[in-house]
Amino acid sequence: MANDLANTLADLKEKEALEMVRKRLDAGEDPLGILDDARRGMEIVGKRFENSEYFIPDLVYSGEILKDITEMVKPKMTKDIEVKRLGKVVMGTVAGDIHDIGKDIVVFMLDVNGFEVYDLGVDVPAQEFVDKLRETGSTVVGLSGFLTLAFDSMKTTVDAIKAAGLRDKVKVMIGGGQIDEAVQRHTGADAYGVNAMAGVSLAKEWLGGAQ
Amino acid sequence: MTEKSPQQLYDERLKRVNDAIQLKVPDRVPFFPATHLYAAKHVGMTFEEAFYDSQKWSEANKRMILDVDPDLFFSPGFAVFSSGQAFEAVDFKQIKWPGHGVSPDHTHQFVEGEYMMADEYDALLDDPSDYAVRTYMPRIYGTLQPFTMLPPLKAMLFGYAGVGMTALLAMPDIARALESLQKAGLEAAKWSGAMAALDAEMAALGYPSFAGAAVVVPFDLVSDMLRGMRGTMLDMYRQPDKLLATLERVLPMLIGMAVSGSTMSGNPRVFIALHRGADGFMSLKQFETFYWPGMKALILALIDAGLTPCPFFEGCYDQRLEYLNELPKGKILGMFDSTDVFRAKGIIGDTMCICGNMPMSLLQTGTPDEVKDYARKLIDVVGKGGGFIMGCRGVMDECDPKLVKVWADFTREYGG
Amino acid sequence: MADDLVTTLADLKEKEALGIVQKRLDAGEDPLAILDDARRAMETVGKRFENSEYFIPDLVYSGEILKEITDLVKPKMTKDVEVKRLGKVIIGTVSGDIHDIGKNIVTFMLDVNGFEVYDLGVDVPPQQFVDKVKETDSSVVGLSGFLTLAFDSMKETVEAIGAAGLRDKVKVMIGGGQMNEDIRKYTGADAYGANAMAGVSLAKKWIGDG
Amino acid sequence: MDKTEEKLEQWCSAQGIQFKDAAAEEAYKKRTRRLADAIQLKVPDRVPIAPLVTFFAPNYVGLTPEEAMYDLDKAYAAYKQTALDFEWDTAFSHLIAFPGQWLEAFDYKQLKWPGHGVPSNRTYQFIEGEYMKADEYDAFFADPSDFLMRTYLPRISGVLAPLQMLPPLRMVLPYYLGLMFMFGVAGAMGIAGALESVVKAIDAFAKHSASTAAFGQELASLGFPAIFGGMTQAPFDTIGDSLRGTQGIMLDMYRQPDKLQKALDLILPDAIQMGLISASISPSPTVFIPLHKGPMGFMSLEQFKTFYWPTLHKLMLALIDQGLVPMPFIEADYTDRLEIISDIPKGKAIYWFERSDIFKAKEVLGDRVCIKGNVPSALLCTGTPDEVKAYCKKLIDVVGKGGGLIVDGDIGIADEAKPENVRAMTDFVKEYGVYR
Repeated sequence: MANDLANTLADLKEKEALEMVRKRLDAGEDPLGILDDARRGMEIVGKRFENSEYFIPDLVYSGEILKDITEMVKPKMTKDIEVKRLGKVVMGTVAGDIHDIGKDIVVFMLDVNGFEVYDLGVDVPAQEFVDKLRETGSTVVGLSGFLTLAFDSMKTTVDAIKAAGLRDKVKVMIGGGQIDEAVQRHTGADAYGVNAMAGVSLAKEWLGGAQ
Repeated sequence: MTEKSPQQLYDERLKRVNDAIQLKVPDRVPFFPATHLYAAKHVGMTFEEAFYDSQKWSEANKRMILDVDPDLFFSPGFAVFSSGQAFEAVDFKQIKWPGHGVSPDHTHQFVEGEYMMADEYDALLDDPSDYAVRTYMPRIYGTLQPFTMLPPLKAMLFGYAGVGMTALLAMPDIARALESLQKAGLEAAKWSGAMAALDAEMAALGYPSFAGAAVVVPFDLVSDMLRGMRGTMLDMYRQPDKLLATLERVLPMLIGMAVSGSTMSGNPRVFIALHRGADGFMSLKQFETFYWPGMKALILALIDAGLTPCPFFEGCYDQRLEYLNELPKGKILGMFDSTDVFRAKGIIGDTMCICGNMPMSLLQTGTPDEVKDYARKLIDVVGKGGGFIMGCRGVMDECDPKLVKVWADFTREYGG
Repeated sequence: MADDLVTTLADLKEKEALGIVQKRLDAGEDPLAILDDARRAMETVGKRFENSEYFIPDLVYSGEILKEITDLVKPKMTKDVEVKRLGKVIIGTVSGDIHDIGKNIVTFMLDVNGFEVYDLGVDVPPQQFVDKVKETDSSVVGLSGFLTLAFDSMKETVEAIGAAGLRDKVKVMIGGGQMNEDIRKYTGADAYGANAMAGVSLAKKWIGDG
Repeated sequence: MDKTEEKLEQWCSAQGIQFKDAAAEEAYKKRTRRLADAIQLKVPDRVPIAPLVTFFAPNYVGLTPEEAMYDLDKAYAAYKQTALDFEWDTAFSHLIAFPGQWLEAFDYKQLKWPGHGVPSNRTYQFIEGEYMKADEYDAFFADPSDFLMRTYLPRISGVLAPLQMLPPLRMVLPYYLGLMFMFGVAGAMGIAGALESVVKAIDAFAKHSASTAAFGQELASLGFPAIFGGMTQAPFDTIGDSLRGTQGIMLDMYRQPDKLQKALDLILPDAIQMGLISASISPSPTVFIPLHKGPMGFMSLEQFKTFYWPTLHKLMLALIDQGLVPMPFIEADYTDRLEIISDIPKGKAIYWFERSDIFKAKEVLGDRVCIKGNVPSALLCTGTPDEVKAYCKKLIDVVGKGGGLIVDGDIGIADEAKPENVRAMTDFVKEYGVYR
């Protein structure tokens, strides 16, 4: 039964998955157990994405199903779910750029891989990254950008982190659109990732959790 | 040696491009930089000025084109498709433009959104224009919000009762909305006129313009303009039939739009920006079901109409190149972003002319040698036997003028 | 074969009827014979209308088919077809009224019943009726009207015919919309017809063949 | 209480009306109650008389239809005087006297009106035409509103001819170029000066609407409710009148019945919405539905059952569903199709008969719907007061038996009706129509 939900969700069978959740809730099962299964389902989704069995639409769809499940389960919950996290990552699309597709995928993949992700959204000023790093004590920051204007915004952001005296405590990764090694050099970031999985690997490498 | 006339130069450049498109070996590798807003940077004006001052924007482009000396130039009216004044007049919500939502020095950006809701397919399919006027336009133009109060446009058929509809048009809100539309129309007409004049001036100076019309493939229309990326992706699972019916319905609209645009401009090249069909954006099976059929049908229809489709393959198409071989040979100018063009040459090199793929990172942050090295490799590998046009991966908004010059000069010299 | 066309047209089988006509023309048949069959078919249509088997849409449709047949046949004709007519009737919708549906039906029915019909159209001034009576020497006039304003227009038309000294030479019938016996009295017409068949009966009675 | 009852009670409660005095309020409430009772097949205090008035009112006060269409204030006064003189159970406004300035500004092609094709002392008339050609169904289906905007409007209005130059409105959907295209043409439209005429037309219509709305308010304050609320049409008439024309739609029943059927189904939701929208801005819950092309003679019973009735039936049921009272004006003769149209919920509609056998109608559907009608125009225009009274007596005796009758002329009060006949009809109904 428990396995069922994880697999059904991972197979993106929306109706069946919701039906299972409904039944288990009706049977008085612990909501946390259900959410845990759902989380495992999402991990499978992430794996399949890594293996190029799944693509962005599958991530989006699984996210929608998860949302539906959470909405069903929430009213029955007495306490918040606590998941042990591998570490904290701050993510955002840099100033001037409002594209969020790539950033959202990295957030998704970091999340299902066990990281605590602080998503600052799009068009994020350099100072906001700095503030969030201070506030959360995160040691990894991911800068996303789709347009070529992001090259300079990323550089500005890295400079701001440096000016705040955080540069040696924080690893910076960049990615998206036209980002490549040349841009990495230009911005002064520590690494660039060609895709979401690369971002996850970098985070694991820097925060531990790498196999 | 006598100087060539502008007409001779024009013909020469066009022949160079056409030879490449027809997969022949041109006299040298044609050069098509997707300059977009680069002219502003080239002459030192803001992007905001480019959106608000047609004269300055035209002059900047003229100077930039004469300096860069391309075989095809990217029309300034293509980059700035209408003026900030026009957008402001209707409070256009779908883009943020320089000085209006984004910095005066940053390019305009599309505001991703669900402009059509999941349960609105039937309304769109049953009466597209009514849907456009009463539902869609009020969402994308702030000033047209009052249109939501209009009765169905079909009401005009209901004799005495339908006639009453005209009274609604007199409501101050509706009247103001119509006024804003008219004002935007006048502004847009002014802008288009100025841009067309620049294109004509450049033609007289010997420079052919890249494309005469722009269009999108059916899936991108729905994904970009209507349902949003997220919405469309969910629709592929939850209501694939309605999505497919809509894709089918919009295809003739898109064909008509491209054909009439080309007829008006007299330029056969049709720009098709491909957005949501790249590797990663959907599975191959989804590509085959939802994306490719409409894309292929559109391209074939344009070729049938005697036009030259110029798809820009945004992102990476490494996994989908084989599909492109279903298209007729020597009729298409394919512009590539991060697709491995060196590999692509071996797969689709006999089908379509490849244009690309100088990295923007190099033109913006690289060294002259890096730029030359990459350009050399492109010419050597992809340019082998013709069928290649030197271009870049995206638009050149932030490129370094010095590096652009290196790139242009090198292409002319080495590509001979 | 000949019967075929009559039946097919009368049954409103458009495609079949046109097919038959084409075949007969291809076979070199006399166009006049074809038109004669078509005319007989239209008579059947008229009969069916009289018997309430057919309704206005059927008349309209048969008229359309006949038009198509005529178009097919005409180029092959060397002389005009001449049909013996029972007599002449002038028809029109009276001044101020532009409704033509009722008038067209009466015209149709008079025509298929063998009358020579002069259709003056709609919104016809009294003088035009008078002029046409003089010109054609018709002895029957049909005044059609749908709106209540037609009551007065009909009255004026009958008076104009009287003033022209023709009142004793022509019979006037009225019909359409709100017309009834009261209105006939009011207008001074000779008779009122409740429907197109009544109009035909009146014409036959007055002109003969009744 | 069902929805219809609720709406009628709301109407009877006269909420929001500022009455001139207590007597006016009492009169108003009596009148609405009388009408509501008749609609619900209860026995009212007396038979209501609630006629529609077209150009009888101007004629009655010595105004030509042309003057009524061009001078709002005079028209207002004429209809008001008529309402006050006859004191019917409703007051009908100058709504139906379309503003001539509006028609002129639009260069409107579907009507001839006084001074424009018909004499100044005559009513306007609809010009039959094929405003949509037989082979244009597919274009209509593909994008109905686009077809109407760019093909239909230019045909019915000279001023709107430049709409032909517009790109399809749906073209705003595809990407930036659609937008550019729109913008450019919107600009061109303005330059063409069409907009100026349109503004003029809209202004004329808005003034007219404001004037008729004020009329409704004033007459209500004086104790006269409006029985005419919303308005819509049977889908077959919409397609037949506005688009295909009588001849065209008749041929379609044979040549392309499927397309005709599809068009009828397509337009049905709009017909419903038109009824709902127009009723929502009127205090009266009735929805007037003038029926044109469905009577005996115009089509066979079979054709009526196939093409005309199904969508009309659905339309009326949808309106009833919202508590509204459909009031079809059943033009010409429906005597052989009374059984078919009797399929309607009890006490929720008004059937206004013109030339059907109204006495037989009472037999066939008198226990289901309220019947309105039908003093013959011929009598009103050319008869004597005694003849009129005799007809009204029979009407009240037979059709009014047990309630469920509202007296009106067969087509409303005929434009050319003699005032003394209208007076006789009015007085007689008020006196003889009292239920004892």
